Amino acid sequence: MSAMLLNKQKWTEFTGILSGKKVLAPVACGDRFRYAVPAEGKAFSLDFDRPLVPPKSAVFPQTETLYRFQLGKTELAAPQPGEELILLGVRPCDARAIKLVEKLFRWDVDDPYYLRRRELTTVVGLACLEPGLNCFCPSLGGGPASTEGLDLLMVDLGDSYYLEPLTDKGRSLMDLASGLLEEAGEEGLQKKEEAVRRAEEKIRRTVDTDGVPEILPDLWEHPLWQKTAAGCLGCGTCTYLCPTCHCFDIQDEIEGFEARRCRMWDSCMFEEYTLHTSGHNPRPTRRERTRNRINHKYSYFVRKFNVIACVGCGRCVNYCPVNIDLIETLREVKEAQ
Amino acid sequence: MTEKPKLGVYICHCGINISATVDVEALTEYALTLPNVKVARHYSYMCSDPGQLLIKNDIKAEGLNRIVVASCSPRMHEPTFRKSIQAAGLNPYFLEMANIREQCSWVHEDRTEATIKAKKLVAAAVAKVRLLEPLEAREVEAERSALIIGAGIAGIQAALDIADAGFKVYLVEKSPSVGGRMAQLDKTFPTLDCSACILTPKMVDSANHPNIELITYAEVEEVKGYIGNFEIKVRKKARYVDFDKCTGCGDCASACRVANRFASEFDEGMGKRSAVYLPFPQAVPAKYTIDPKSCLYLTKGKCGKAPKCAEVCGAGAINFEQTDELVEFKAGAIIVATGFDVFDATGKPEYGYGQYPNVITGLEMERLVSASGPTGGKIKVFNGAEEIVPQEIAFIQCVGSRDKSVGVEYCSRVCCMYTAKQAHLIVDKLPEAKVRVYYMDVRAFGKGFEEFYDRVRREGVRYIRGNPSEIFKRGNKLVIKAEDTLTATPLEDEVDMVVLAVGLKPRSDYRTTMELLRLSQSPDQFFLEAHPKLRPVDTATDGIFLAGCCQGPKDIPDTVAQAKGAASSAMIPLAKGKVTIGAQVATVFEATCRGCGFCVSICPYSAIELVTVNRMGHMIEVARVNEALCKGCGSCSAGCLSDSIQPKSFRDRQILPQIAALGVLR
Amino acid sequence: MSQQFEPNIVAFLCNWCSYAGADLAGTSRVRYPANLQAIRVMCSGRVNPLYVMNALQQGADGVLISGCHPGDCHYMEGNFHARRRLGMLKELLEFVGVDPRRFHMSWVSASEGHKWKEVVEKTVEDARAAGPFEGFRRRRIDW
Amino acid sequence: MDLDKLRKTAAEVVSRDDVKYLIGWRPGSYGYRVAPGFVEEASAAETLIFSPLCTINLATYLTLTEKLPLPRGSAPDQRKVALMVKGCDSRAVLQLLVEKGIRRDQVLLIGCPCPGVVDTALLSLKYPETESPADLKWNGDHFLLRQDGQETAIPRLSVLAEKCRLCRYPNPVISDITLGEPVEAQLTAEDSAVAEVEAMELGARAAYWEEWFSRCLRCYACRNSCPLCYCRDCVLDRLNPTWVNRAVNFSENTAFHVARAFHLVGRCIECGECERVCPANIPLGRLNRKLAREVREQYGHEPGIDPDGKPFQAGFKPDDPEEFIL
Repeated sequence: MSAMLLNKQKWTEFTGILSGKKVLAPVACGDRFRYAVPAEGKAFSLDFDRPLVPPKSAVFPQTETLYRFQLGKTELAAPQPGEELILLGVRPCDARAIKLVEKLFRWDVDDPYYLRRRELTTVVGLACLEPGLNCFCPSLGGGPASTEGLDLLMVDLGDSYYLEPLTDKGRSLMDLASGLLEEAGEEGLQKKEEAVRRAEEKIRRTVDTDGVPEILPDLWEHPLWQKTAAGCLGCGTCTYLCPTCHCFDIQDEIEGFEARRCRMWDSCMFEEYTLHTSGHNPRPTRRERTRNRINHKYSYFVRKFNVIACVGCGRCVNYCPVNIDLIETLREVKEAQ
Repeated sequence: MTEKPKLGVYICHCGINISATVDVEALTEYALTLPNVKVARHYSYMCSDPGQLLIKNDIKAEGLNRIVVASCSPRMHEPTFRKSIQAAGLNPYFLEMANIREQCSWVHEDRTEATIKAKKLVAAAVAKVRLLEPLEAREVEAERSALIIGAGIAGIQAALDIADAGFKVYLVEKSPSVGGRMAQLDKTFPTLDCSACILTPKMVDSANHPNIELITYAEVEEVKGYIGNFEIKVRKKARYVDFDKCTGCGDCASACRVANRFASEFDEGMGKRSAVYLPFPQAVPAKYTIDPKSCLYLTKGKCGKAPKCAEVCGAGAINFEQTDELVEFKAGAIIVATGFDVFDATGKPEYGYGQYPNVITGLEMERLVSASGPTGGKIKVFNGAEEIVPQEIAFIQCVGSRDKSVGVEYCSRVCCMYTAKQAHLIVDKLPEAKVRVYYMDVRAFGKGFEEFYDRVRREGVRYIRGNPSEIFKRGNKLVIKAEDTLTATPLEDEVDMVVLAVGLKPRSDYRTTMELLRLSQSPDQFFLEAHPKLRPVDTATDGIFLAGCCQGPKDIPDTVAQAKGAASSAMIPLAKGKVTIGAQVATVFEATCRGCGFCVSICPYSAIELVTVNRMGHMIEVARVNEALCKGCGSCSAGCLSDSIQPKSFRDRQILPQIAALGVLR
Repeated sequence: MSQQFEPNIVAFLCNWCSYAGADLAGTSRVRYPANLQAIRVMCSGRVNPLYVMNALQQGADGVLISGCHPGDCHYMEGNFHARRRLGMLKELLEFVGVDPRRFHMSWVSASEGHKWKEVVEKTVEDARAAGPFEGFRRRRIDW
Repeated sequence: MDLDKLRKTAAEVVSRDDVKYLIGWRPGSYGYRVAPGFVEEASAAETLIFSPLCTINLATYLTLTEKLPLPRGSAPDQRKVALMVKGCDSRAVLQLLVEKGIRRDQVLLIGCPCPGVVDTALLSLKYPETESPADLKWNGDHFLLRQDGQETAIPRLSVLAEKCRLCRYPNPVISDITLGEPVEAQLTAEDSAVAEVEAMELGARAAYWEEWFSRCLRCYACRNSCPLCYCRDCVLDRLNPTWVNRAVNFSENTAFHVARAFHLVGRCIECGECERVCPANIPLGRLNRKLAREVREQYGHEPGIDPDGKPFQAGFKPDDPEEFIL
């Protein structure tokens, strides 16, 4: 199937086709949006601002039970595989991030939890026609309508959505709705490209990543880390909101005589992230932690997977309570060369 | 410590006390499903010898290392089972009891409900016992000496008792002489024996006793440590008179350039003394002291050409170069006998004290009637500028007692009787005088008190029930405005002298003592005893005891009785030479302690202090527990924001699983 | 017949007064509901207010803390500390929407076996009226 | 405030031998952001500002600095940290002193009387941010916004931070150097936000907080930004015992927030940082202000005011309220 158009008047019908499936879509939550199952009777809407928490949480939940057990016993019970899931309204940057993170979960061993969820999930993207103040995805090889990691891309053309299938999962979803769609044709394609081009022009902030992975190891003891870290509160905002951050911790939780082992997001900005049982901490201060965050994204990940683990979504810049600005830091890295 | 827990759960039938209501068999089966439970048994009387043997045998045969006994209250048999598991080689603190009798079978009827509850209680005990730690009670050596603060009758008596028992006593007195308030009194009620006559021999004994080191004109400056091991610093103030050289002849006092110019403290300001003085003729030690606040040489740096006292002193004892001296010693116990002050009658301005010289306090009256007093025992007062022998005399009781308007709610216990005594003495000395007593209630509760009160009334002293509202001057008479509440008659009574029966108050410097020893106060501001009924001489801090009026108003016999009680309590650690330190005490995890000192403020026993430690080159403060002082209440722990201080056996990590075990069975 | 909801109540009793009072209730064969299980602590001052939150999280429908009457504390001041801490906790829990009937505090002396019975009855009755605690109970959430 | 004077003072202060560095505010990288400025040299004092955008409570940084092991024989740097403080910030410092979190000789305080800062989120909602740093000034009952060469007068109350509407201590309660003139404390408005929650039915209140706490990410920004959450090892991070599971869900999140709020009882100085930094916009200020109000009204205690006061949680009064006791 080629690119199609969905008239916005048929949106309700389109969402009706999805009923019966588990769909996560952006839901307003105060003045923030988050991915959630819309409340009973509420329609899905694609009229939203960039959600606070990236949709990586759908495939890599913040807390995930690995198995359960009884104290004093040895039997384990692992949870059943989850259900099929449609992720609606995913920004291209976040979709790229899911694809990037997958590299980690496919590395040395295949992670059954992540990959199973990934397999069950259809990612429907929506091109980002109103980029935010701190968006810089083009600097990282993405763009307002980047398709990497998406099964289906949607572009808002005003009175209709442009639907571009990218994978079999995407195509089968479009097949379900084929009765509602019409060929996009050349005109549709042009309108789409025009919209995307306008969006690209709106992006203000840029990062020059050229050579950064190579420079970083040489800046190991550079004062810029101390300077960046001085104001850092050591909270997990930047990492928890980052679509590519994927560090996790595994903990046992006990209630009464029952327990579960679970995996939960961790953050390299926390002191106990690398705290050893002995009390020794190889990253004892915020300087080392701040340095790690940048290095992991812009150096270690590159060495291992040949791609920068940052998609330029701008969340860390938007939400840092003390204005630690990744873009500034990268500029300083370049300048320090 | 790292040994994996192996639990035994022992369920008692208590005859049928438990088994009639709780299904002990089902309970036993349930216990076996709980984590780490290796053995679970039920038996008719777990506390019996065969019952205990059952446990002991299992510990040996099955290698059990934690025991749960589900039976009666731990308040009943915890010591029993601790002993028995200890006999089997286990640490006695590896025991937890589930109270399925007092708090289960005896209070519930429904067998199903009671069994469910018993299961929860056993589950909670299992949850906790798995995480208990081995503990040990310790003994430390005790210093065989006592410190007594205050050498009034209470301090002297306690010192003599302890010294007679063969222990060293440090008796520290703030003023230049021992004797305290009792030395100021004339006669004592109700027997009328002379206060000085019965006191002075004891004063002399306290100075001469080989086991007593009397330190007068000195103040305790620092007390550290705990029962058995108090470390004490005392500041001996400079007397400017060489203690060893002074013969007590008194030449200096007569020669003093400002002789008899200063109000005598001993005579309540009614008599005068010199700058160099002996507080009173019978003072012990009979050594003169120069008051640095009144001495010309010490205040102005100059006294004529040369100080006269030094010139006349044949012994050459005057030494203006003398300085304060610090004495340090250790003591195993401390008795606080700091006494009292009397109520400041200017606090009741309506009575005109301080305004009219013929309105005086009861304590001033003592000095007035005393043969050794400023008037040689003659009762005379100034009425304006004129000295008179009063003929119309009124006493007003409860001045600064039982009076919320001045913040004193308590009864001072001695004023009724000292008023009766003083009334008697006046009648005795001035047979023509007319004496009346304004009172609220007369409290004559002690041995011989009521009889004495009766005698005084028969001697013609008139008791008028009514609280005077005002005293003012009319002509050369004082007028008391009052109402006789028995006849509901308002009256204006013209008199020559008024004696205010002032009540007893905590000493004005009580706060210093309180902070020094971290004592507590009762609402009346006197020092608080550990228990009002059963530990009336103890304080919250082990090894510190109270005697006399510092704990609350009392008369001489009560003071002496309490002093003797305090002495015998203080002698327990002294006689044993050892003190036992409880095992279930708080302990600090210094790595997480932030040194805020919340626990230090919270601890009622001053068992916690902040110490500076070197943490990788940084000097930081952390809390440290003195295990000898800690009672294991755990209040510190609940107030610690970083959970760094924890009472052993009641740690958060031991209690939280208990909560969880009770919750999951909902 | 509808089954009556039986609340699960966790109580923290000080060793010297309230636990002894509860023992006395037993010795006096006083009858009271079986919904409440006591955890013995040395002093009500030992009760970390967060125990209350933890108990609610772990399946309690109600929590009771009982200590000596003011002025009677075996450790002199522990109950005063407990009173201040738990008074503030009560404000906090109520503000976040926990039914105030789920949390009680009492003074029960070693001689008040009958008062103990009344306290238990009141606590159970209140928790029953408040119903099963779901709120932030752990098991309500995927656990 | 006179910025020249501020910068001159700052330059003098950092030039002192007994001062390690100064922490003040500097313009952020874009829009309405302001960042903490760490000034070690007099020349860098030029970057400092004080404006209605200076919301950050810098007192937090006093306890944030890690104490690394020192080489044997070397002494720790005993020089002072100079800190710029608004009224609320100074209360945090005072409370830290009362709790021995810091020592008086470790800090040099530059007091900045504060007519109230803005709610940056509200401001950017009403007047969108741009990528260039904006300038905001106090001007009577208005704020003057200068952004990309344009000047806008914004009615003060429309963007004033909630905590500032309720501020009772706009002037530093403790400082070594005070800049500018004292600000008059306004008549305290009723805390309508707290009252709104109080007025809810119990069930609605539970639902209200469930809605909010469910969104919590447990990023710990609230805790870390709080000047009075400075335990070396927070109990809520600890595993033995586990007070709060690390799992992120409504139950654990509630436990976390209840515990956090409780630990601040009688300690919170109402600077509002927890609420400001929360990426999920959870109204944590309401929680803290409610408790602060109860402590004030029921117990007559206000933290961060009395340098000789006893910490609220470390004491009691025999006549503390006890109406709630059966």
